[in-house]
Amino acid sequence: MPVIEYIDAIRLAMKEEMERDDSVFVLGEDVGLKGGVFGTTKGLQQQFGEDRAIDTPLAESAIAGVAIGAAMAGMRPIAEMQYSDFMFPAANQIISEAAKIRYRSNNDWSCPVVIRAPIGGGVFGGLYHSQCTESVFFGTPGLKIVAPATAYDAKGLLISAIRDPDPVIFFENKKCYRLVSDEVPEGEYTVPIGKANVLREGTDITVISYSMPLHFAMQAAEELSREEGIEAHILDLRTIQPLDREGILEAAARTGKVLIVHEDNKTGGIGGEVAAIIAEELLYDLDAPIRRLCGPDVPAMPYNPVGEKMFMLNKEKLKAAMLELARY
Amino acid sequence: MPVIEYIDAIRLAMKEEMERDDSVFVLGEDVGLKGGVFGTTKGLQQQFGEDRAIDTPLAESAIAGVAIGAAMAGMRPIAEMQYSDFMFPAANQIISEAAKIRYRSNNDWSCPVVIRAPIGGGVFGGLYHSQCTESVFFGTPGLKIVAPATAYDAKGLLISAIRDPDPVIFFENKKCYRLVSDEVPEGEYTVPIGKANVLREGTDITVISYSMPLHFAMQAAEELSREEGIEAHILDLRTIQPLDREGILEAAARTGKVLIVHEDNKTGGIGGEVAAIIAEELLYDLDAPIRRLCGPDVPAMPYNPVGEKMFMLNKEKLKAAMLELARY
Amino acid sequence: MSQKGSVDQQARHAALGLTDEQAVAMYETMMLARRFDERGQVLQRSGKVNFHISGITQEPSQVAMGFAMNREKDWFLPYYRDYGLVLTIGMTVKELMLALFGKGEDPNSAGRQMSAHFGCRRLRIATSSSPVTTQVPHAVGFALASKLRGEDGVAIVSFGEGSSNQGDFHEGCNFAGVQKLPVIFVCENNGYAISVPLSKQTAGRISDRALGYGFPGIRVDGHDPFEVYRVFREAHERALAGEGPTLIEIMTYRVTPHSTSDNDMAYRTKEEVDENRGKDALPVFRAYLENLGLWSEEREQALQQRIRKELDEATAYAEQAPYQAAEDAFRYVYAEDNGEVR
Amino acid sequence: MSQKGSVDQQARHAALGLTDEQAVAMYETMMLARRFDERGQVLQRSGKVNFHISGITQEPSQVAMGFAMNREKDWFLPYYRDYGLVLTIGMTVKELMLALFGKGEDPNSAGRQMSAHFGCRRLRIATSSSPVTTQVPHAVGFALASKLRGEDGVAIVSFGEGSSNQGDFHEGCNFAGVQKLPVIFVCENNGYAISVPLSKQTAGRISDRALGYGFPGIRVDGHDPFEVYRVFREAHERALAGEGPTLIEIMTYRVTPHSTSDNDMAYRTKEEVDENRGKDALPVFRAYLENLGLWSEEREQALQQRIRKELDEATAYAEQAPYQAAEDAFRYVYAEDNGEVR
Ligand SMILES: Cc1ncc(C[n+]2csc(CCOP(=O)(O)OP(=O)(O)O)c2C)c(N)n1
Ligand SMILES: Cc1ncc(C[n+]2csc(CCOP(=O)(O)OP(=O)(O)O)c2C)c(N)n1
Ligand SMILES: [Mg+2]
Ligand SMILES: [Mg+2]
Repeated sequence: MPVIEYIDAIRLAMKEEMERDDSVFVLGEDVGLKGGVFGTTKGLQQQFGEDRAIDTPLAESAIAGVAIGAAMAGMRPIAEMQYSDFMFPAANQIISEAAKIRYRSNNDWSCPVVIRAPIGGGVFGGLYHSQCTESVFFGTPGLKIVAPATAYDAKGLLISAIRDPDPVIFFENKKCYRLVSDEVPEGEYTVPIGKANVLREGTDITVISYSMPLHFAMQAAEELSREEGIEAHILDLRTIQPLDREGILEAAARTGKVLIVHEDNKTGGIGGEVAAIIAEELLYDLDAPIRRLCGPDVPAMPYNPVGEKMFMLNKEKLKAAMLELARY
Repeated sequence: MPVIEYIDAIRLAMKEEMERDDSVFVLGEDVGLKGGVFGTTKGLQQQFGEDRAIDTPLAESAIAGVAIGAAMAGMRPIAEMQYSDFMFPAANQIISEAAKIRYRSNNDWSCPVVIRAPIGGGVFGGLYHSQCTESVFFGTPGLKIVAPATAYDAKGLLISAIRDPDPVIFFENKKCYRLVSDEVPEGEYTVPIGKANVLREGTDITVISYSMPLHFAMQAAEELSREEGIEAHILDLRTIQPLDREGILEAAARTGKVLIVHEDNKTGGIGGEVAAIIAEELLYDLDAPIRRLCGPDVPAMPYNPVGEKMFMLNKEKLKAAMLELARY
Repeated sequence: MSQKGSVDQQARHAALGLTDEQAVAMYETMMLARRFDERGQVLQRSGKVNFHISGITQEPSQVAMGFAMNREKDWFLPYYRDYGLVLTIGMTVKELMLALFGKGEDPNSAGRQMSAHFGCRRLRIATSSSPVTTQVPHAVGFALASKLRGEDGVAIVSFGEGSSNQGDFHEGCNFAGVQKLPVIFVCENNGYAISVPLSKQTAGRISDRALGYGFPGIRVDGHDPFEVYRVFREAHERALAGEGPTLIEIMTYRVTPHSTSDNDMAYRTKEEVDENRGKDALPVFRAYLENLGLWSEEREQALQQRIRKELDEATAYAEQAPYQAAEDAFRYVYAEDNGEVR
Repeated sequence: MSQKGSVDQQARHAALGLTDEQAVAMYETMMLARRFDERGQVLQRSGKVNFHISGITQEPSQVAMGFAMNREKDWFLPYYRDYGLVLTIGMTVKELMLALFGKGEDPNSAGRQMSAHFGCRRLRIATSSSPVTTQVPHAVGFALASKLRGEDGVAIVSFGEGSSNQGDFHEGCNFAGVQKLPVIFVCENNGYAISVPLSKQTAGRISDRALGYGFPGIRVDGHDPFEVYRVFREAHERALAGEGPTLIEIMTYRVTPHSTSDNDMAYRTKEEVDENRGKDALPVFRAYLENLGLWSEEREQALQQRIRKELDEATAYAEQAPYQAAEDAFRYVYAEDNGEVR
């Protein structure tokens, strides 16, 4: 199987779905001629024309809102938000509209839109090009939210998202774009939305995470195994909403010691819900308090390297937290 | 001490602060001549003129954004969102701007704005006049969020919010407006932001909540005491952000059995974070799994009475959950 | 609509390509909308329903715009006062009544939403919400879908003048202008947004805004339904010809309080309301038909009887109809047959 | 700016009420902005800084608008290309350089934000963010504060033509129109929003949008700084006279890639860029001063030397200056002396 970059996996998913289904199209700022500011949509306008890779005006509420209208009309739009930091102007369209269309119409209408938005820092993007905005949209029933960590999942989940009959927010991690490469089958396959995935089997501690930090967790786990004989069990949530409750409980029960990790700031993040689910269902199986390792509760990541490092997770921070939990 | 309605407590806080400080003014849809769709700002335009009780165009992003600009210029604006359901168009101004102004300018600028928004259902308002939207804004560092349950707290917290040097979202419960009355001192006093309040002392179970559902909890607690001899300890968070960690841990430790209650839907709600804090700090003091009783995970509350009842909390639902926990 | 000689008047609807039957049908629909609306108010006052929001005196233009559209091919995104429009394009009084009572059989939302939140796939009416103006970009999306699929459907979307000050108006109009999409933006300017008068909503003219998006903006007198029909026909033709969007501002007046929850005497005078009620286009339309011999007192009485019967039956039906069951209120958060690959 | 006879030309700046010294100072500031900007590009290419965003060829109008404002009383909400404006109203090259390097002493954000995110209370420059157009309602809020306090400060806010398609542009302009607030909305129309050309941003003219808000909209040639100065003076006078807002669209062209992260050859041609670079107003401005005997080759050389020295010193200083300490990065989420009652 060819090894490809995470960003190419995303691009290929769009390209192949656009080839398969005429109703799939992409729209967003700079997604056409330029192929996106990261290059994610490169070549799509050349292959499919201006109508199916639409350079829109600089207006996120319209990007989302027009995509929602087109989705109601039976199309399968993929709306790109240039950075997840810039999707708040579209919050009303996403939360009040996309999420509620099926419910409020009692299943008469649906809104099969995909909203792609890059999350994550470590790219010297400062306060407004680094944010993880998933917690703002998390907890809005009617939305599905995915956040892949690998190229394989990125392609498979994006294809699932495009085919999904409901709105899916696809949070791709910009730090993964070119840093993460793995084996990706040529052609079509899907990764199911709503299913977590065990990345590593272990018996000492359980790490639950999603997106980029999983790579730090995997590296730290290898080192801890080699150096300390500590075996971490690592669960990739992959889908943030709906959460895979069973997958979470199984992984937590496996070791009885849980560390939840995400780059989004701690308070109000996905980790709180994951911890609450475990505290609700598995209290007596725990051998340690449920820990969370997350971004600090500051408004966003500073631009300067010292501030960025303070905010970002990395292998060392993961390793220290995992070791501490293992020793608890 | 006079007993007044919750809505009057809110109105009086604004009126008295406007009398005290020329820089305080209110703006929003219908807040002027009409005095607000609920009557919350009644009389303010008559007393303070059109410039200090401003009927704005129908545009929430401008209401928030103009208020933010005026706050940066040194004013103390109170921006009213007609329903919290309609504050999403202002999400970008609130999350990207108000919350980050002090941090991004390294303390050079500040944004002392208050954003008032009515939450809650049970008023036959249907999907878009009943929502609890606090979880969308919760977890955004830089914002403070309060949600009073009593007239006393409503007045005292609103005065604190107006005087606070940072942006405060004031979630008032529209069901409380005229259903809740209690003793409120005449004239000025404050209730501190960030401090929870024990509404009822008890030894068997701990209920942690905020806003309207506390009244159901109090009623249920009285009945459980009378009928079953079960004594509930009830904590009113009052401030949702920053959460009063100490207050939460103390209340949880008091009984070792915790029920968290809110009307906002369960997944991704404040309750998840509260549970996570307890699971992080108090695991070994718990005698039962941490329970949550919340709105169901559907997009919003239906209009018809059957659907509304299905969604809404009430004394019976609280009582059943409290009893079950006590018997655990 | 001015009273001219009958020859001129004949010229009016005929000159617009409307048959006599269509002119009569327009009148009947306006009256149906009026009577439904009045019934809604009565039902609310008598405590049978919780809420009603009225479009009274806005119906003549709503019906005119409905007649200018193609019910088989176009997409409709009406706003909450558009009873005249939705009745024109096929929603029944019974359906509206089910929505008013919030009953399970209501095709708009099964009673999940407040009434007047229109939506019905069968009638090509997109589901609508309460936050105003969100439907404007949706309409642009429907028009874009038409264009991408090479279909000749036009999207029509309406909203109040207050709502035209939301960002979504601007973003939606501008997007449609760039893509030259087949969409008609309709501002029903009734002078108030709840209590806030036009002068506090904007210092400009809504119709003038089209200029900044590169397409025509037209202001039309809502008391002249034939003129309303004419500008909509033209806009529809422009849309089909690939010439892009049109913004139409219909000048009207809200004679009722904002909704049954509002007391309008807190912010305007009875004199102002009465004066505007006097401009009602409905009796003028009837007189126009009568002058032409297309209508008579007998036909009027028959119509009123028919409508009353329809309303009575619909009311009785809706009143006894069941609410959606509690367990069903949990359904349709997501598609129920949602497999992994479809 | 056309080359006319020297008498005419003298008439130009003098006729606008600008002294010779002011005209010369305008030129010097334009040149300072240009050289700073070029240095920013060099520093990025050489890997000394991560990022730079350029305003090259937009500076002449930025300086002109700065000269039309009152630095003591007005409020400034510039956007990221406005080096010319912020240098005119008092930001120093050293401060800009500290921001470019993201150092702790940077008054804009202590290196928390990317460079070109201007903000400085001392200079009455409001703090700005990256999401475009949010500053437009803020400016309206500053103007409202002026009005409420009876002060005679005017708010000026700039943004690109792409950004003018955001809802916040519409909502902010409309609010200011209703309240007749002292605010000047400035669209620096440089033809591109990253890769998206004007024709895909809007089918209308930005300046025409003012009509729909009830205030004047003016399009002005950005290659003619005196004309820019004139329209801003007029707008400023209107604002102070209580006549409300003005929208000014400055026609210019972005000769650099969007930022150092962009490769513009993916979406436009070198020919197009070169042609526009040829329209640069800076050498024309110099020739104007020389024709009048207000400038000379010697003064030019002295200026260039002074600027180079200032830039070198600022670069050296900023390069060695410390970053904000890691523990300080947690500060100022909220006010630190936040008591309960203040
Ligand atoms: C985003 C949003 N804000 C506020 C409201 C509350 N609201 C409902 S209707 C209305 C006034 C609408 O006025 P206009 O657009 O002129 O339409 P009209 O009701 O006059 O027909 C308001 C403020 C809402 N529904 N949505
Ligand atoms: C809300 C938002 N969406 C997207 C971006 C990314 N972005 C930064 S600058 C820019 C283009 C701005 O174009 P324009 O307004 O014309 O200003 P110019 O850069 O041309 O001066 C874009 C899309 C952003 N900063 N904010
Ligand atoms: Mg209106
Ligand atoms: Mg531009």
